Amino acid sequence: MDYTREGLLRAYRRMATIRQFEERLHEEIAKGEIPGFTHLYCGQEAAAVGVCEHLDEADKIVSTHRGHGHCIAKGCDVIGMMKEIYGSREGLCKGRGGSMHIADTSIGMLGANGIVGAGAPQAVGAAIAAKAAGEGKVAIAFSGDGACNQGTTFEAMNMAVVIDVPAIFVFENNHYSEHTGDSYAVATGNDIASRAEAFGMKVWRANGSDFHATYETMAKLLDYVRQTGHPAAIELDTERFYGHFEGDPQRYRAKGELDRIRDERDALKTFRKAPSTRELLEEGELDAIDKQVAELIDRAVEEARGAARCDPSQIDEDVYAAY
Amino acid sequence: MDYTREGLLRAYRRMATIRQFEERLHEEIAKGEIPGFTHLYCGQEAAAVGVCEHLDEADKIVSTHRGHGHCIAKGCDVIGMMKEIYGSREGLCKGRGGSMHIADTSIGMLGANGIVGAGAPQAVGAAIAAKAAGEGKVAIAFSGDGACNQGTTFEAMNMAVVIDVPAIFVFENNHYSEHTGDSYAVATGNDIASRAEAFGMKVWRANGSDFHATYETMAKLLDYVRQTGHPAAIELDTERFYGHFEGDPQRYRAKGELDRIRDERDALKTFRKAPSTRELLEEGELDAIDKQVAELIDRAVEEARGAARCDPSQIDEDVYAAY
Amino acid sequence: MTVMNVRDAINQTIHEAMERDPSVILLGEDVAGGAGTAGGQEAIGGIWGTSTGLVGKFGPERVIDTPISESAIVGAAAGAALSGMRPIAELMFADFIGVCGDQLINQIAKFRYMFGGNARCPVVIRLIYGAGMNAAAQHSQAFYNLLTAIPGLKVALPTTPADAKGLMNEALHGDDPVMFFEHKALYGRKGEVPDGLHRVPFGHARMAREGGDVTIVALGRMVSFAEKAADKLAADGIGCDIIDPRTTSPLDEEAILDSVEQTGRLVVVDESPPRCSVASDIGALVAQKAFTSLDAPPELVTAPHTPIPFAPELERAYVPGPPAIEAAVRRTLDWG
Amino acid sequence: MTVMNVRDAINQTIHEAMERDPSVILLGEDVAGGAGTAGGQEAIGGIWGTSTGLVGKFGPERVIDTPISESAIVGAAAGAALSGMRPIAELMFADFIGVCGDQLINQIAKFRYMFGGNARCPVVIRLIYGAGMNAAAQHSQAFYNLLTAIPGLKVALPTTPADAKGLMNEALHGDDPVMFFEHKALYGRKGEVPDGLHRVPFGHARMAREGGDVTIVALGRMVSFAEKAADKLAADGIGCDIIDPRTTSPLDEEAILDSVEQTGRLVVVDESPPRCSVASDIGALVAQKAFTSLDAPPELVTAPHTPIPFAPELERAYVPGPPAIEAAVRRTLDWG
Ligand SMILES: Cc1ncc(C[n+]2csc(CCOP(=O)(O)OP(=O)(O)O)c2C)c(N)n1
Ligand SMILES: Cc1ncc(C[n+]2csc(CCOP(=O)(O)OP(=O)(O)O)c2C)c(N)n1
Ligand SMILES: [Mg+2]
Ligand SMILES: [Mg+2]
Repeated sequence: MDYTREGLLRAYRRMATIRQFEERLHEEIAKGEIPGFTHLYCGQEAAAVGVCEHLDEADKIVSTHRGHGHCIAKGCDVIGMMKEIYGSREGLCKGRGGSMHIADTSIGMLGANGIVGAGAPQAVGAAIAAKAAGEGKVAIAFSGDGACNQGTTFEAMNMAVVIDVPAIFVFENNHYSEHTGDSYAVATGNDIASRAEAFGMKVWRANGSDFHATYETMAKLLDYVRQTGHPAAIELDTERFYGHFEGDPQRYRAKGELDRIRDERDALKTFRKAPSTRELLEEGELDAIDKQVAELIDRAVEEARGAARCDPSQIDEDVYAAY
Repeated sequence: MDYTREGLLRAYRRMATIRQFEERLHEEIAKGEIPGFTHLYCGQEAAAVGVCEHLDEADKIVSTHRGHGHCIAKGCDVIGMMKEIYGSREGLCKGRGGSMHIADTSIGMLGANGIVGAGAPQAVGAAIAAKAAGEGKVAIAFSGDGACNQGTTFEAMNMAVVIDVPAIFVFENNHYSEHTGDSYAVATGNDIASRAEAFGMKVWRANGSDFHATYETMAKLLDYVRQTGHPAAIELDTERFYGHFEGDPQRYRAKGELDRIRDERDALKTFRKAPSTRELLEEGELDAIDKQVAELIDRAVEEARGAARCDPSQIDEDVYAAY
Repeated sequence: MTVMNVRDAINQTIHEAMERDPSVILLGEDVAGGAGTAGGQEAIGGIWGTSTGLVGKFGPERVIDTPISESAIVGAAAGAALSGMRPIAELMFADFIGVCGDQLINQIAKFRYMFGGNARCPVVIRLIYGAGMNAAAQHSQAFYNLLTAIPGLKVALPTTPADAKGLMNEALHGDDPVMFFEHKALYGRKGEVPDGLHRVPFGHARMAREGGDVTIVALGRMVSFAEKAADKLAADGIGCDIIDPRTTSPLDEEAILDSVEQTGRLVVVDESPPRCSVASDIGALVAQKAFTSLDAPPELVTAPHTPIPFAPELERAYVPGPPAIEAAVRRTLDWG
Repeated sequence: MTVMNVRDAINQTIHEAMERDPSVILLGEDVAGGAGTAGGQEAIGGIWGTSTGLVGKFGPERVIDTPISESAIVGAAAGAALSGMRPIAELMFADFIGVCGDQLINQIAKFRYMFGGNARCPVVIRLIYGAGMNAAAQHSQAFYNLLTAIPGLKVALPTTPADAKGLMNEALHGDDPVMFFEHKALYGRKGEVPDGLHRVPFGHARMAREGGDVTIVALGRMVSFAEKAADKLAADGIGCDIIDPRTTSPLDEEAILDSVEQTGRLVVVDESPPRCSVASDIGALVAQKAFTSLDAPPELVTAPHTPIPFAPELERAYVPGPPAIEAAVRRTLDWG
């Protein structure tokens, strides 16, 4: 794979942004600053970024309850996101959605979603639109190992093959759905890709904690989908660093599991070690990005804290376009 | 396979009963005698009977909108069914269910169902009960090639494997879901069994228009399920002789298709030709059964015509056990 | 003006919309019909006859036969709409909202709001509903109350061919999701239909009749039963206002309240069971907002609190009919 | 009597039921918790803490962790019930009824009726509901109206620990399907709970307070808000009857009508949006059956016709609170 300096720097910046966004949320949530349920994406950065670095704004993605990473990878405004999560009127969704419902349809981010499995059929619809437009665009549904058991996900895969649209099912297997292990809930042990295959789709697998691996595999997948117009699926093996939601004591994990994951499966560390990174980039450049991102996140939190709060009188705005 | 005379006679009688029940309904519906939507099972007799001949009343089945055959095969009272379909108060369900909602839970027939795909999860629940009872009983969900695309069916298969219960998924592939072909709507061409396999189930396939083939394959499947307690699936290749519902002009069929099917894929004809039949039974015995069944069906129609009609004052009976 | 029935009015409206606007697509089970068969697509054109001829004209990429997967059908419509299209999705029976409820109530109803106005989801979900064909408990229900309850959805239930066209066109021009309820027993009903791009605004009731003595608000098929009852009552010199709300969300409160202010009597006729129904919704509305005008308690003529029975004798007793409406009108007039 | 909170009352009741009756099973996502993990089952015991300790005592064959497949969860409960068991199934959030709606509204609600009385389906579906945790539009809804509308279902919404136990026990002894709504914000609420097999019959309201001037019917969490409002009003010498229906199907019409006959004033407080709500249902009921007693229009204090917003300022405005209730009571007293 031919990487460019710019491409790698951009990818790293995106991953670092996700990481720091989430680490910071973790802190602020612990302080009680942030309302609602928050599901952190930390640990899965390579998955979102490895997929979305191939996309432009006309390609669509549909996300999950654990959506911050997908949003950032697809290009959502980070400060707008932070304000949203703080419940500000200035948030990307005017404070009405919060962590679980961030969207920016103008850049092809069709929404995080609080209902597990709801997104997959929506990606099929976005793929119908992509096919109609006829410009080789695609629509991607991110789903977890838990979501792959929801009927909607199966229906979506079947329908995508039947009506033959460029929908892509990205399964991020982080090995847990809430407190349940994938080896239990996914009937075929922890093999999700083979299910997609049973619908007649071409499937790929990759290490979703490794940007390069994900990015390169997605390149092949996207070549295939953009050229044939057929759907496809990929299973990404990855890890989440925090609990299912903030506050989860993670008693279901093995002793030492989190340490091992953080040690061996950290997308940012892995990125730095990759041959192409070492060839094209200096460590110092990445350190500098880390610092810039830290500043951005500081600013985001600061702005979010000071941003305008919602006014109860606006509660019934945007229920309808016209009523 | 060792067949007994009694077993074969019983199976033939069941199949002939289904056939004549349905042929007669077809006539009576054409005359306008019967209210509502009716989906005839004709052509698929070997499937229902080949499966249910292995069961006793403690084994459960869950059926579909095309349920008459399953009901008869499981032992529902044929006259009660006819009365039900005529909408009589004396019907098996007091005239409140009609063709699409015949049930007799006392003999393990948990219901026909108007909602495609609704039955499969219910069979998983019945299998939970079977497992709890610990007597090697099973629960069977009949589904069509159309129903295999419904999310509930996938969820049920996955869950049956995950919680490891003796649920059996019988897919009767009659190649059409209403007016749509299985080669279109089932993403994997017309292979349903491979989907079940993708959930980690053991699967079988058989000619569902051939009693002996179905019965023998089910024997193996049931040996496996009753012994291991694991779920399993079977795909039965079969045909429906009439339209999706009564009144369907079947314009989606190829020229001559129906003639060919009736000629080559008739379960009753095939039964008569089978070596074990010829060995153990006389043609005359089967002819005699045909005649007895004809009398039964005549009587059923006659009784149904004369049976008590529903009284509007009874409309709110049995909504609740107590309210 | 052309005389046609509701079925053809819907068919024509979809034809015209697809011609006019390339972003309009239709998806559902057998909406083309015959996909993957030797007979070929367009073998049927929708089991209700409302999509006849469409696939032949617009092709299978715009008239999409789907597997039996209602959640995926509605979900795909949602995703296509978020991506700029105007999908029409058909649920062959409204009873199937249970199968795809989440996409209706948690997805398309809420996108615009949750996303802070930064999304549009203009889907039209066609729901074929209603009793009268002895189709029993799972194929006959009038579920408009369940969707009227959901903020973010609009709910239309046309009763005339002209309104079927006008409300469908309106739905296809707005930017909101519309639940479009089509009563199976009304498909054959004939009437004059304006040619061209006829639109009927949502939230504007149709005065089906003016009479002045009693206000009858009737929903869907109940309008014609109310008319029958009113004919009888007219013979006794009793004049009924009959209001066909046409949409239950938004609801034309003004038309109802104005009429009740004149008549002082309200009868609501609704094919759904009574609890949390549109009938109770309108009954409560009038009790709240026209309290002083009411000269008698509101009469709610609904189906009973039972599933829908199969037997013809029972189904007839289930569906509110002209005699029940007539009796309710007389009760409200005789009251006090 | 023991003092405990609603969470523990539910936990204890399920413990006792499973001990008493081997046909009682519990299934849902993470109801044991930790299946297939190194930490092992019972790692959690339900994210709400209501099933703590169960899997340890009754094993994974009776306390069943399921995949994320709500239709299969409810469907399996239905099938097990038809086969003689008494399953309790948990929907982690009531908002998920959209995902499994068919099994609720077309299956378990209708078996007994469709099958002519020849089936029993005694499932208890636990639905954790309600706003107050800033969980936004898809995790906060009060959907009891949608299920109250369905003939064949019973709907319970306990507000006290004693009623949580009593109604759950009643559900587990009856032969009908029960939708058991548990408000997340009430789990911590404490109260005295009778020991042993305490049962509370369905369709019998609890008089939370007697006051005589105004009838307040309050649902779920709204009962405590009504009590707060009533405290304030009491200071001005205004006495409120507060009725907690405890079940909306069946509904204790008599308790409501008796009170209104005395007070002549009705305020209904409901956490759902207004349309086709239990509030409108009760409003219409009273308008029909206590017409002459009513001295003022019924006041319905509900959430607005909007999805549930995330921002705390908006969620607070969404949920009806004591000030809105107080204002409604004053309006109804000042009326005319
Ligand atoms: C329909 C539905 N069921 C259950 C839930 C509760 N829930 C939220 S996230 C989650 C686990 C999802 O697991 P997975 O798909 O693996 O995603 P992950 O959390 O690992 O990112 C569950 C059960 C939900 N939000 N929606
Ligand atoms: C949820 C749902 N969707 C659609 C229908 C309408 N419908 C009834 S039967 C049927 C086709 C079923 O096909 P299949 O499963 O192959 O069974 P067959 O009719 O061939 O026996 C359809 C679409 C329904 N009853 N329920
Ligand atoms: Mg996961
Ligand atoms: Mg079929």
